[in-house]
Amino acid sequence: MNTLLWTLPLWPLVGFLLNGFFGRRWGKRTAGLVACASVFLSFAVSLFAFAAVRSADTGRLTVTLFDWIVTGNFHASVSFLLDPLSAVMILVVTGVSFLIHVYSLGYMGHDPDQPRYFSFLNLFVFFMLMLVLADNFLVMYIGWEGVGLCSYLLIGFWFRRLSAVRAGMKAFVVNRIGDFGFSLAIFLIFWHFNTVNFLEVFERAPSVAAAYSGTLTAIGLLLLLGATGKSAQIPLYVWLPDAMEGPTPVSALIHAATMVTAGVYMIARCSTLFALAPVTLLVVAIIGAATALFAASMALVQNDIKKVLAYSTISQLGYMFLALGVGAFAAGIFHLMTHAFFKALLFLGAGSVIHALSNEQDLRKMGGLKKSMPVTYWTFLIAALAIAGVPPLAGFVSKDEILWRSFSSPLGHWTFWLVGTITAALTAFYMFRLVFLAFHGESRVAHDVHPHESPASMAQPLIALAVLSVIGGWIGWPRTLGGGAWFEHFLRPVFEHADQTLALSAGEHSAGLEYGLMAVSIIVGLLGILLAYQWYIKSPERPERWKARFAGLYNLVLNKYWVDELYDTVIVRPIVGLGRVVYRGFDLAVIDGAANGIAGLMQSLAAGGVKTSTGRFRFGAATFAVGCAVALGWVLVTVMGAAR
Amino acid sequence: MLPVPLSYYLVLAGILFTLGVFGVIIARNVIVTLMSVELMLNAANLLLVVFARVHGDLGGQVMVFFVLTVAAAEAAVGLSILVAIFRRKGSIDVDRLNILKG
Amino acid sequence: MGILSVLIFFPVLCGVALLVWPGERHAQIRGFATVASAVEFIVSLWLWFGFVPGGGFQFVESLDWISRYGIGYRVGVDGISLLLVLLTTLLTVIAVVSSYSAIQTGRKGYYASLLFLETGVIGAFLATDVFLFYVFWEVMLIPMYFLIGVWGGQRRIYATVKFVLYTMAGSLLMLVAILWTYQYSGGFSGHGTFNLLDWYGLGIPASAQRWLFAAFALAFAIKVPMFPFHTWLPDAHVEAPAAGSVMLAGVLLKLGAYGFLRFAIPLFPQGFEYFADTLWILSVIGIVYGAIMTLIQEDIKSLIAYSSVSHLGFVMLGIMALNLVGATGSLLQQINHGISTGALFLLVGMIYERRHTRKIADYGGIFAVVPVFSIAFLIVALSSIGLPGTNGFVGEFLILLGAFNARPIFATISTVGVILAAGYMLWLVRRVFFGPVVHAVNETIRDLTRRELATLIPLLALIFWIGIYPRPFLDRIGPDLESWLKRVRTVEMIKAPAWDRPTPFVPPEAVLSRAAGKTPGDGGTP
Amino acid sequence: MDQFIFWVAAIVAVIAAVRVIFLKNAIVSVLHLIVVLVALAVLFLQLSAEFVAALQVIIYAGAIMVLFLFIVMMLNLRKDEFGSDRLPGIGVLGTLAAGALLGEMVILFSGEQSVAVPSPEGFGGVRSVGRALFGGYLFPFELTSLLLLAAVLAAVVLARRRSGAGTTAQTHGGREA
Amino acid sequence: MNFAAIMPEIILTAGLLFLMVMDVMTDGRRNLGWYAALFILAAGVAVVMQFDHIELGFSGMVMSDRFANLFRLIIYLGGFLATLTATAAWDGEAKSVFGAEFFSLLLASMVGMDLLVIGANLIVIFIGLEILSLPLYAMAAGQTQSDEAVEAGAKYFLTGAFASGFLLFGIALVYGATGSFAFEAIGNSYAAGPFSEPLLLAGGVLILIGFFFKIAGVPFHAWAPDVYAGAPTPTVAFFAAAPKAAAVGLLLRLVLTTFADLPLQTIIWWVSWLSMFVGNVWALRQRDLKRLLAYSGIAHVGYVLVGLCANGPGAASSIGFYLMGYAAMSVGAFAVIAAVEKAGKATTLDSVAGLGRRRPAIAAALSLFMFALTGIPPTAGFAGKFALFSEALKSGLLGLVIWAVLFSAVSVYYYLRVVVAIWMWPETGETANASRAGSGGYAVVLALAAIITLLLGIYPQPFLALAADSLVWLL
Repeated sequence: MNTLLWTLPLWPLVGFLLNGFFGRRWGKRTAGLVACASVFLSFAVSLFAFAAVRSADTGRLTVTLFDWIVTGNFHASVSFLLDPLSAVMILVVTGVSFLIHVYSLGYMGHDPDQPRYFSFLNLFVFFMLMLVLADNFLVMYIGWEGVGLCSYLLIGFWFRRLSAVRAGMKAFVVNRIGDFGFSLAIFLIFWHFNTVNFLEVFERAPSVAAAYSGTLTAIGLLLLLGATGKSAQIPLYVWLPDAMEGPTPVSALIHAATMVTAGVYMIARCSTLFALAPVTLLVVAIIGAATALFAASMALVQNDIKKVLAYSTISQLGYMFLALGVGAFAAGIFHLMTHAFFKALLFLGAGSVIHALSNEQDLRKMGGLKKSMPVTYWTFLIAALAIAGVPPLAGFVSKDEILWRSFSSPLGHWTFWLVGTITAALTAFYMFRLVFLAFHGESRVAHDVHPHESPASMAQPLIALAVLSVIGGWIGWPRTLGGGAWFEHFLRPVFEHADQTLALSAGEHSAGLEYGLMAVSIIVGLLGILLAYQWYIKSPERPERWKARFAGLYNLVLNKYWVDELYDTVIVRPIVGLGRVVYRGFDLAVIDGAANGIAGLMQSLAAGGVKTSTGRFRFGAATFAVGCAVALGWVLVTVMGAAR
Repeated sequence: MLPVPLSYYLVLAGILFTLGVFGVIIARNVIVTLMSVELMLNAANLLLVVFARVHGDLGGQVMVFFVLTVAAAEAAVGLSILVAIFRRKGSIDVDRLNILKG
Repeated sequence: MGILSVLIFFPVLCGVALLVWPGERHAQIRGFATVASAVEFIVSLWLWFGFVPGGGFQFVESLDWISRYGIGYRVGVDGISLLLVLLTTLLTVIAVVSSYSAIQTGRKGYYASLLFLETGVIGAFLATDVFLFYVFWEVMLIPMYFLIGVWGGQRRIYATVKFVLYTMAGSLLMLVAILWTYQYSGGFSGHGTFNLLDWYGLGIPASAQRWLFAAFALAFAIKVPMFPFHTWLPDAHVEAPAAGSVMLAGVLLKLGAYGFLRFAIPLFPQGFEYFADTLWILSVIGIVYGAIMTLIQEDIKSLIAYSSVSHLGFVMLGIMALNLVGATGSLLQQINHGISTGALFLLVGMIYERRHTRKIADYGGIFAVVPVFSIAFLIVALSSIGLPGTNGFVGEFLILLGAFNARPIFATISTVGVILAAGYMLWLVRRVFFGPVVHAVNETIRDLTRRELATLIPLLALIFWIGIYPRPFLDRIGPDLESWLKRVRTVEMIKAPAWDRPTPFVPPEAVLSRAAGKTPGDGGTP
Repeated sequence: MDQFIFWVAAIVAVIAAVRVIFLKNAIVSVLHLIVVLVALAVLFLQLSAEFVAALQVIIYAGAIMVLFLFIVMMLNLRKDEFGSDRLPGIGVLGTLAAGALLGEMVILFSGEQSVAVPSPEGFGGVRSVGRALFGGYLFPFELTSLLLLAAVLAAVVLARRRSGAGTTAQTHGGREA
Repeated sequence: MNFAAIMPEIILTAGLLFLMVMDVMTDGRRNLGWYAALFILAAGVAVVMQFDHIELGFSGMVMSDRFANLFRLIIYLGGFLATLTATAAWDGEAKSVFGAEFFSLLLASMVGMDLLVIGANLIVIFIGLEILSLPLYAMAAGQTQSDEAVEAGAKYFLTGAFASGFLLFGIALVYGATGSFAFEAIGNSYAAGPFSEPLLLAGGVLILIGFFFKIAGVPFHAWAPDVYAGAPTPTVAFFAAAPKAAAVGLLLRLVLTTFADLPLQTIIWWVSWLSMFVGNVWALRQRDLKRLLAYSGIAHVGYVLVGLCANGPGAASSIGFYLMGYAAMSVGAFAVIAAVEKAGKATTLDSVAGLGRRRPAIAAALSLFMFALTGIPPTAGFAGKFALFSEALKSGLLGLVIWAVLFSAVSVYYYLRVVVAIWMWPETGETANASRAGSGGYAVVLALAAIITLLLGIYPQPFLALAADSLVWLL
């Protein structure tokens, strides 16, 4: 298997190259097929890989392709590490990617630039696999920036639309801020560990932590900065809502299922480091909880179907961060997986709706689509139930695990649980607001648009994802409910170090408490759904009244707390303004001015000097005489000085 | 023995020389300029003769002879130029030599 | 006559031959120039294969030249100069080929200038005699001066005079320092030498090293250019013809950094120590300042010029880190910058040929019109902002890693430059290529011709080669930089302030055992 | 007596020299210069330089100054030709420079106290000077012939009226054929 | 009576007489410049043949040693190139400015120059200076139809006479202090103490000033720009190099031997400092090429004086080397200007605008000379500056050298402005047209000057060695 491992990212790369060079010649259809085939090959290989990991003695496989950067004591090779964590990730990535590729065949069917689209999508899968397979920080960084690039390219796929290009750029630049942290973390790591290889770093981490206090905290916080960028957490979440300018399958793949979870993956991967610096975990948890609640609140009032999902994604990523922060790394990854299923499904469903409504994304212009789009409706409903935490769907299992651990973990706190639960309620509410507004009630669709069910290539991935959204959680079914918590068990080798360091023990709390909390979370989820039903089905005038009553608050939330504007005024404008001022006022005026000033000084010196060359003989003679007088004066001084 | 102390001669030569210098600077008439130069040469001549006497060396007096020659040659060339100036400008005002400057 | 002499003098001979070439047909002239530069490039490849990593100066030639002054014709190539020479020969071929259609007047002089420039640059890179270096260093000004001044844009005369004046002002002071050092090497009795290798062991007193280093550093800092000596660069680039910009950004600027590596720092390590803080600060300012200036440029070339200021700031940072990682990165980044920025100027030249404007506002949305051009530009832009997988990343990463080990705070501030780089480059790309086609004229731009593509492909290939498999490059430059470090680190040079004090790597185990062995609690904090 | 002669000659020379400079009439200036030359010749005589004194009177005062007079008269200059001073400040500058020079020289020279060696018999006479001139100083003496030749050549070039002087005001030799 | 010591001068004098005779015989219808050039060449050969001999002659009045021979050769180089320039400028007319008289004067002047460098006695120097100067005055004013030329000649003469007054006064003072005119006797007379005699120092300074005038050192330079601008261009080409070389040679001999113990460095230092400043800065505003080169010449005198200030054998040899190159490049530059002027009647920057397209060869030559004057390698200008400044640093003149390079940097502007005009300005009506009449002579001058400029820049070793070997004899 070791030998095959490197082919895992190879196939999408091949697909990218083929489509990149020959896509235009082949035409749309072949391009799509090549892309799907390459990802499918990867998926197949990852299945084998998964099996291989399970049977491997050490629980991990490594393969080194070639030395990449070698100079002095710095050594980084392009090499892969396959352990349970990355095995899960490659399965999720290739699996969901494959489905979304297939979906794209239909969704992008009419776009003339399809080859470009598929080549980028392939490239994304390649980089994502590099990211999750990396066995050192540097290769991970390749993937990390690579997926950012693909995100940029795909958000701006419809490059004629300025808003799309702007959004792509925003995504890239904001991510770069995160990457700034990530790269500094790598510098710090190399500085203190003298290696960037994961396993070596983790092995040395305890001694480094003992020798250099504070270092791991710094590393952890810098890595976290990177993670907040990629995973759209406070304070760097702002790019994700804008990223919805890209094609919907892209949103599903990159901005919901895979890329945005890279931050979660990275923190989980570095769990050993974080565990040795518990402060950082607390920060992770706080950021996660805050983001979850904050984003959920913004999702409440969005009218764009994709924006709702975008904020929902941010919120759910907050959950994952919360899980990581309380030391429940496996739970975080578990939620990552289930979220990938149902959120991808939600996006694809939304895409299906948008497709059907000829690119209409405004919820206020939908309604009553249930009849015309049954497959979409039902799959969407399943996903919504899953995200709302209704048992026994996948979302319930993973989310409940997080809530429980945030309460029960030694690193947890009841406030975390409370925030998580409130968010769960909000989630249920806004998801069903979405469902009700889009699929139920009167149709508000424009008259010239005739909604229709999507083609099979789009519907089948929906169904597949729906199935996964239902059963995907069962592999981690909690012990309390008679499950085997098999998922956690599978990942244990990866998080063993961290668990031991944190001295986590599960048995402190009674099972009764766990049941109780579980019940509470189910109940609030149902209450949320009920409230949404009340507001959007039973008495649709009520939201308007509330809007009127809390107009200030509503506007605040509707405008996303003015955070974009805040960043714009506090960071972007000052920098550009500073540039403008400095360019004119300093670069041109002072620096260039100094250079030109010296030249000008010389010129005016010359102008003045030339005037003294009057050309009059008598003046020249006088100058001559003055020179002589000065020289003789000097003679006098010298002679007298010598005489003395 | 010198009739008067050496320094008297030297100061006299200095005065004549300086007068020559001053004359060159303030004279407007080119002829006066030339004569001022002659004054300077004569101041030097005085020095040469005095020093020849002081050192008992004829070299100084011989030098005066050469200075005379040079003065004659210079006068010839200088007066030719003077004539040329006069022909071009109709004047021998040294301040009229003012085309070239800068 | 060794290979290095061939490399140095072949172009100038070809240039002279071209000037006296009887024919006037364009095809002949450009064909001659192309063949000459291509032959030169092929010959230079011999260096790549014949070079023994870590072998010090190789292909050495040493002849008496002006023995009265201890001046010899001494040339040699080592890991520091190898890649720069190859870059020069490659970029010259590209510059020649890219000028076929851009240059319409005085072609003989133009191509001859390019060839003369090649001689000057290669000579400066290969000289191991300081006098010889200085000669080439100055000689290369003349062809560049003509390239900008005769074949440049609107304000070409202002730009070229500024370029020459700036450079001369700096290098003349360096001349004084060179002469002083020469006299020092002979004990002020006139029997000194200009042999660089002898100069390395002079042991000049620290007080003299200070001003000597300052004089050298000024010359090189202007060439680099470091903040605040950079204002000639935007003017020169904006006005220069495309190939001139390629050569200017691609190789001429490298001479500044090369000068620091080869001359200023190893000759005067204590002088460097004295000025290290200043240089660090100027480099960091240059990185951030250049990037911010870039954000508001309205002319594409001027934008790239300011981005060069930022990039060369990184190069300087890597040198000053005085560790192998940083120095390697810096040297590699010099190559990278030559490739990327060279390619960017090439691309700008191509589009300029079509539209005769470099104003960003005159473009917009041309991705749809010229996809190949746009993709090439995008790739180069991404390399320029240091995307992993491209050459820019390897260099920048090593530089920052090295710098971080030397001066963490400065390195951290510099890393901000990486963020800003993404900002200005992508913003440029957005404004030029994306969005709707604003100006109807742009609808009909031709895409790249085969010839233009041919000039770009080697650069694109190198971008990925160095980005993905940089080892052949790193292996060739590494060993010589190691001996370079030994030379410059004769004194412990890191005297950072307390708030930015680096810790040389000590294995944590050692720290722990030390702490355990002695008073507990004494170790631990770095 | 010797002192008296020195003082008279010196004062006459200085006064005459001042008038050479300041008189407006060129002819009178030339005459005053002759007075200076003669006064100096008196001093030369006092300093046992008979031959030189004679040359001073015959050649300098006699020949060269006559040449000056001749030119002045030939050009027939009027007195009113020179207007008010057109170079402001030159007087001040000249006074300062000359004053400084004079002061410096006086300070430098006033300390000189060398006593002359007694002059040998015939020192400065025609015979001794002539011997010197055709002895050790033969080479410079011969050079004066070249000097005079050069001066003659120069004067010829300068004084020559060219034919075809119609095309003028060009600073080079290329007149159109 | 050692005629071997003055053989080259005899040849030159013979040449001058020959030309006068020829002038009468040919009625001024033949271009006699070639003959003058031949005689200079012959004199040069004479110098080369006895290069290593030391010939003392005429009661120690002259000393023809290697030093003198080196400077003779430099003078002949300048004179030869200037002669060819004047020959090329001959317009084929009877009674041309550049007729027999011109060349006779030129040869006479060169004899005077020779006397400055072979003279071992202040009397010879004084007479030599006059033999040198009188012809120059006439040559400057030679074209008496031109207001400018007459004015130039008048100013040159008046200043020259004024300066010779100072020189003579200085000679008299030195004589008074030492009792002799002979260099050796003067040098020996104060060997006991540094400067027991204030008169000697004052006299030495005044002699120096007399020659500073001749080489146009600031503040004794006022004549130079006007004379350069007003005099006929081939004449200026002659002025630019040869007399300067002679005067510098004499100054070297005086400062290094006769006045070796006098503290004259301070004076030289300041004149050098001022010359570099004034020459380079004033030149920035010049639009007339001849005036520009006049200021450039002042600046170069400043550089030479840096070497003089350094006061050592190495410095002296570097000065000799520098002057070789300077002779070639400055005469070359004036030759180009003469050629341009012949075709276009003007010598402003506008008259060379776009010259590169009309006459690329001449334009390239002028560019080369400009680069050489700037001091850009691989030209003689660079090698010369290198040698000069290097020696100056050996003597610890760091401040002066830095000042020198700073103003060299300033000079880049005005030299390059000429190059800018040649290649980068559009052609104007004033630009010299493509007439190639009489360009053969110029081609020879320019080729020679360019070859020397490049040769001295690229392979200076033998010339440096020659200069050094020659200067060793001085000490």
